[in-house]
Amino acid sequence: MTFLLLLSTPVCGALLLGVFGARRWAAHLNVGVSLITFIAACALTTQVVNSGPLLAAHEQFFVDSFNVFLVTLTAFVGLTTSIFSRPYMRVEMTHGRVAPTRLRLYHSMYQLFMATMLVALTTNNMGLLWVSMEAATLSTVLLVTLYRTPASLEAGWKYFILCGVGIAQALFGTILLYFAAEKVLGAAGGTALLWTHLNAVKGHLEPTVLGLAFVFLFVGYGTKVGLAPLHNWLPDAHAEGPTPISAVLSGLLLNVAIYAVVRCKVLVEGSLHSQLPSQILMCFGLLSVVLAAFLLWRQRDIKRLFAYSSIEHMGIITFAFGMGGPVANFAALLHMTVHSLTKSAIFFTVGHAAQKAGSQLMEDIRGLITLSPTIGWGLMMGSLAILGMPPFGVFASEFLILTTAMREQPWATPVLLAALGVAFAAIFGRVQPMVFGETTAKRLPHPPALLPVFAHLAIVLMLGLYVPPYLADWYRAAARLIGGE
Amino acid sequence: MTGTPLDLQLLNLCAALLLLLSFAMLAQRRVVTLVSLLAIQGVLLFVATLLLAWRTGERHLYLSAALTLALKVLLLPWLLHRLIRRLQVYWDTEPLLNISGTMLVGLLVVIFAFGLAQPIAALASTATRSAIGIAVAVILLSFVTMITRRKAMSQVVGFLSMENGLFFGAMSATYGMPMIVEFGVALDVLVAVLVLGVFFFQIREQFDSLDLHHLESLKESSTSSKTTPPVSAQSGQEH
Amino acid sequence: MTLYIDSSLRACLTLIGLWALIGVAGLLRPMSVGFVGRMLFPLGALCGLALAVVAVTSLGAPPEQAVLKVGLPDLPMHVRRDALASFFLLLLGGSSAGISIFAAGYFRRGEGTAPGLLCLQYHLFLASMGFVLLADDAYAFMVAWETMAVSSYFLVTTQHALGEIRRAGFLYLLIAHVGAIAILLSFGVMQGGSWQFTFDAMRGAHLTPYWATAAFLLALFGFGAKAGLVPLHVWLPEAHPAAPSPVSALMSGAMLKVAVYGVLRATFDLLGKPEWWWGLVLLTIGLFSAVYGVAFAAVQTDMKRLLAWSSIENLGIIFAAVGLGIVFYGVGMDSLAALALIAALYHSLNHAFIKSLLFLGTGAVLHSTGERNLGRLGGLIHRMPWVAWLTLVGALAMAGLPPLNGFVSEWLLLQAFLFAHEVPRTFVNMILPIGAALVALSAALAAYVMVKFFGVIFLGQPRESALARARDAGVLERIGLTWLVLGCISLGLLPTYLIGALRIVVAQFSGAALPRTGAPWWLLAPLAHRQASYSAPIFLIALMSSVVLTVLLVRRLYHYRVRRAPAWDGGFGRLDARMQDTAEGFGQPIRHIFGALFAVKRDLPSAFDPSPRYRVFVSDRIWQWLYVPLGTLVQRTADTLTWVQQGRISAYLTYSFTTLIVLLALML
Amino acid sequence: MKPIEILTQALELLAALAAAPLFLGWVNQCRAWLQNRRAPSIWLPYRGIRKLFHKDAVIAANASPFFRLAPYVVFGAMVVAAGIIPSMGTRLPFTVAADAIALVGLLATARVFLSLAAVDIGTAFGTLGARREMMVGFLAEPALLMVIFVASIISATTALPAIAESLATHRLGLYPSLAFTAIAFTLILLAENARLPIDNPATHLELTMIHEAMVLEYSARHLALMEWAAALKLFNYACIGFALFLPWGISIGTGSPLSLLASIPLLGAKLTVTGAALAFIETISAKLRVFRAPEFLAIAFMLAVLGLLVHLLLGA
Repeated sequence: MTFLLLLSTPVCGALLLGVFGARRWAAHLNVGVSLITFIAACALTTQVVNSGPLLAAHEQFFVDSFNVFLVTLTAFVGLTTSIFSRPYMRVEMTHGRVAPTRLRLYHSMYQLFMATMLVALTTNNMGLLWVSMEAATLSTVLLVTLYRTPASLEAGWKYFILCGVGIAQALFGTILLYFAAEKVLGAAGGTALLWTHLNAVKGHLEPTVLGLAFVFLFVGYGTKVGLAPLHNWLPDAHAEGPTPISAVLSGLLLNVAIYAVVRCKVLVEGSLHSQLPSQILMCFGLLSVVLAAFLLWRQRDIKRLFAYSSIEHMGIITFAFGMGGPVANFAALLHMTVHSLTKSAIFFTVGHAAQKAGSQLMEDIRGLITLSPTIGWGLMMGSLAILGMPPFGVFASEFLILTTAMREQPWATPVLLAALGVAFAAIFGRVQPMVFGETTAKRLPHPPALLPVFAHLAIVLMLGLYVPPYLADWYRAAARLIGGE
Repeated sequence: MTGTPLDLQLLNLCAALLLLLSFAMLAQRRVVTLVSLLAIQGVLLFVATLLLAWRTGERHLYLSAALTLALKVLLLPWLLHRLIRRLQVYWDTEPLLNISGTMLVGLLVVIFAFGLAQPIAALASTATRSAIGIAVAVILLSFVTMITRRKAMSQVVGFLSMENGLFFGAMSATYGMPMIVEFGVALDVLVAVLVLGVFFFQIREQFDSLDLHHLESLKESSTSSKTTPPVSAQSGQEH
Repeated sequence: MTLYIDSSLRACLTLIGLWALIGVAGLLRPMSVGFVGRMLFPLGALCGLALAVVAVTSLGAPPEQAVLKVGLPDLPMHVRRDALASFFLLLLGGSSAGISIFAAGYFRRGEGTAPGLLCLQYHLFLASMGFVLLADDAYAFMVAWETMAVSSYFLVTTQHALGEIRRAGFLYLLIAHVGAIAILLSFGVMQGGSWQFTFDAMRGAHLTPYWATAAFLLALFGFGAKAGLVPLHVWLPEAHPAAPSPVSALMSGAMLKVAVYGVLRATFDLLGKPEWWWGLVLLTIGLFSAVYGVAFAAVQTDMKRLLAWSSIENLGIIFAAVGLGIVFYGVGMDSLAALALIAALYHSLNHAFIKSLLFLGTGAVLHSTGERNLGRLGGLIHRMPWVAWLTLVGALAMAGLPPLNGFVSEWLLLQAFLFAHEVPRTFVNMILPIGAALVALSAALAAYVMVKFFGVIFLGQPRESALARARDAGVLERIGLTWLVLGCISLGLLPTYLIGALRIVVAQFSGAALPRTGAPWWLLAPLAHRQASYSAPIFLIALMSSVVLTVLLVRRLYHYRVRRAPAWDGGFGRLDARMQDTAEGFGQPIRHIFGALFAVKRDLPSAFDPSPRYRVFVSDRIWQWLYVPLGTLVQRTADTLTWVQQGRISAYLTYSFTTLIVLLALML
Repeated sequence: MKPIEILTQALELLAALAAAPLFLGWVNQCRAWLQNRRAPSIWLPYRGIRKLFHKDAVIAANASPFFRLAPYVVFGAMVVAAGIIPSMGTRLPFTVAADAIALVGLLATARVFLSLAAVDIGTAFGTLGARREMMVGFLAEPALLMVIFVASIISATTALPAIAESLATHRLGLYPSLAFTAIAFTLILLAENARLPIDNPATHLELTMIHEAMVLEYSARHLALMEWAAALKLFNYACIGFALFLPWGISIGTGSPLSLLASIPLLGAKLTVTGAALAFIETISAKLRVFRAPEFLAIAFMLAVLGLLVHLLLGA
């Protein structure tokens, strides 16, 4: 029952906001809906934790230990982003950058996006997974082009075409998967596309077909993850869209895409009995880390800077999943959580900072600490966290990944060391003058709602120092699931 | 081809025509004819699905044939034609690669696609297993069309022909996907076209032309911008 | 009544926790200097003192271990207090006690960040340093290590309004972070496939020589970056002057020693049997850093930068001593290895007290005159007698003059070098004695630097009229300075007690024992079969008695009349402050002799210049040779790679198309 | 603490105090003869010191208390140094407390206090002299240490009396390592005591003088103490040379008190010969430019290192 509540709330939220989106209290409604979704997610989690994996709607939806923590994470970040977007969008309206009517589109698309995320996470049917990813792309395209500026149009167009083409490849991959599954599971009853069944028989599936299927699926969902050669849409989409959307894109969409890639990897690795999928993941992960680290060096727009940092972290996560093994998978899952929390917190502070300075160029943002200490310290702590400074959780996962890499793939560690060093120099070199130094800008009329920022950073700090036991069991169960017995 | 039953011959004919059509789209420069080619592709797809439904007696194939007819033959081409008339975009400028160049690339792509589909076809139990190669070829050809086109409209047509290729692939490999997925995919394609329509109006309004070279401002300027991170100056002291 | 806490480890943990608590308490009333200055910092000093006492009492005690509830799920944080950790806790507690008392009187409103925030960062810095010493698994070590780096970064950038302070802070954190990653990787290697990151597992894991060397070199890179060994030293002369004086005292005194602790823990404890040639690498780097550091110290014109460079010299000597210890340990000469390691530890403790004293002295000068440039100071001994005479003790100790503590560790090291020719490796036994000469050279140069430092600041005539208004340091500051001076003097006069304790420390962590000689408490004679001995108390008594005797005899036999008159002006009348030697002048011989080391740019006025000004810029060659090319390399790769993101959608589509085709081809 | 030891220690201290100005006078006399001018009387330094002690001390207006303390510390240091060096007997109780390295440290203390006092007044000459003194100091110290190293490696100890004893009881023979080190030591002696090649003791030419520049501001009893300390330093250096390179004649630990008495005339003879040699070296060498001093001392250092290598290779 909670499962139905979880999926239906955002959908009817989207409908409701489609009608009343322009009202003054629409933002409160948005927060309310996200709150209900979050509560439903928590209830679902406790249910799954107590009574094990749950199959619903005659096996079309399947919630196990792997995707249940992602569901809670998605719901939580959705809630905090909606809290952040309330003051942010009001200031955007006062600045005249977005008309009230567009707010209706914004709110409804936001909730629709949340719905597609939750469906993608919980669905058991690979076809349905594809449909929800496509729907997510469509909803975010409208959100990215909210401001109707030439740049946002261009970003939207590129985002749509690149992801559209990518997703199309994923569809063909799903078809091949269906084709291979049908031979083993038989065409009757439509169980050929259900992940649980596929997982059960993955040993007997035809290796060559699954290999090709994996390539199409990897290129498809890899584009959504933003891995190196397929990443071009990500910086534009993040920089041009409104900041809550960049936070949600970075925090949630990338996680779900990686989730999809890992689901496929589990199937293919079972049948292929070769290390090829892991090696592909590792190479693309490493390529993304290196490319993003060097591209960080040349940035002038703050949101593009953090977009590239997202590509870098997604590269690290893919590399970790590629390495496989219980420790690496555990570290990758932990990294996904702390990355989405930290990156969304950073985008919240960046949003306010950009609003205050009136531009997203880093030269114009100066002396945030003197202007408003909460934003200044939020940005400083956030960037230190994302750069992997220890007290924060990002360091914990990077610690495990780097030490595992040192033993498993020693050739990769000098590359990682250099990339992390260059990324640190680039990001911190830019953030420091923004936070410190004198400023001439005036104070912000509306007090920034920075509760979400410090909530996220507190959780990341807690994860860095003490991972609660039940969360640890979650990760371990999920890591076993991915890594295979 | 002799000895195989009539409907199979027709199916293979449809597949061959589909391949020819995507080649034609690759070389076509007039946007209007491009859309009409897309419509013909829709018709061929409808005929092939109908034939297959008739041959295998699968009920949901009739449903998907009807869906293809409604969507890909009637609604989308009409919508695109209306958009072309409203936005007066009739000609596509010289593509990146001249026509003969694109044809050569297309040929290579087709050969690669057939080589790729060989192992799959060998395993397929469906009658139309040889058509899988053609489906892959159509997908990759439409991919190339999207790369070489400079007009937003022709890129959309390339995208839609890729969808057609996918449908044909699904149909020939596994007699179509389960119904719930078919509906989802069809819904997505419809919404995609609506969104693209909205896009065209906005791009037209901003750039008063649908040419894609306007959409190239967002890039990394490799000119040395002054805000390199402050790892600089030396620790000399001035007295 | 000795308050015997059941386990000294729990006592240390509570004290470190108390430090963190005091830091957080600073946030309660961040803007009030009274509350922070009068209440929290003295409390911090008390904690430091208590930590020193607990450390001293627990030096001999067997190691204790504990597991904290915090940390990763399958790797909770382990802590362990053994003799080595106790010694460095003693160092940290002792020096931080004096520094915190000084800081209590030092911080005033209106300078950079709010006092409350400063208190938080300061005490977090202390707590993280303490925790690094206690950490017993890779994760706890790394968390404490980088919290130390981050909190000290914020302390360095208190006055972040100034551009070069921000730059110094950035460079500092960048090198610290890269160093930390290197240490992380060396831990990754040390765990030897056992997937256990606790130090016990690492002690058990036996690595192949190849992996052991990789781990050692990575650890050396990481800890060398934090200790400021030469190729990685560029951040030190930038960061220390930028920080407020108590912080630079703490950084120079304690933080650099934590890096020494790291190297000792890694080579002797975790890697078990170090190879002998590792010591050679460490020795060469150490000696080169020593000479390089002191040569640059001699040409500096900013007093805090001068002290920062001299820290590089002293760390170079400490690492040379550790290197010598490893060489002896590698070839099996255990008692000599113990002697060299005792010299290294002794010098760390000395340097902690001396350098903190000097930095606090400059802090007092900076606060009363507002001047950091040596060219605008002078004659302060008349206005600030307390600070002057206390800093004089520090300067003499840094110059390594006999009765004080600087000389003792130098004496021990030279004794160890004396046997270097018995190392059974052909060329090495020839070269090692030359190392002794380099140590002597850097000690002598340190004397040169200290004469320049003390002479230009406190002696001579005041070079600026404003110096007349300089006031002496406050009471709290004087207490801090006197505590450190007492430390220097007692370390100088009573070395035998500490060396007895160090014997246990070295024996425990490296297994090399220095045999006990039956020398009385006042005589330092570490090597039984040698007649080399040195007794500071008798030495001081002899010197004092001869001086007093001369004074009495002269007063008795002749007279004690004295008359004041203007100084001899060479006959041409006008004698003003500008005629005495400037800081650059004092460094001129060094610039001349060590010309090859410096990149000197002179700014000579032309003949017709109405206001001729002679300016000389001495900069670090290593910055041009290593860091600038590195920066441009990254710049150029970034430029080439930006071509990837060129904006045209067809290009992006081609990327995904080619990836698809390549992967498919791969799969066939 | 046997009476013989106390006797030796007291005797050496008094001999050093008394003989130092005499030795200086003797060197000046030899120099005068070699430059065929009428030699000043050999007791001139004594008369100078006594005269200065009677004068009123004139101190600069801005001199700090450090300025008045320095002469006593420098003189005290030289006296203590005399106590460490075995000029006549090796049974010196005080040497247990300080070995050769402590002696080098003591000389460094004297040098640092002298330089600081010079900087204190803040005149151009004082700081110039201090800077040059410290330069010569930091170049000479490693070479001096190397010399002591060679000696202590040969005799396996760093306590000076023990070194003297072991070298004295060595089989007679040619020791190339000791020869090289002896030459190195003479060069260091010349540099440290401001003798001619590095600094002309007799000159008052501001731009060339090193030692004289530092004591320019001193007068009366302070100047007397400084002069006496300089003489003592020269005497101590000479005695170090005898202990390391001409140890024969110093009464060894096993010797009877008679041998102590016998060693006094021997010391006198050695001093006269060295004084003449010193005067001879000074007359034949011209003053080097200040920045030639590093090469001069680098040669000394090379010779000491050569001595060490030769000892390690040949074992002699």
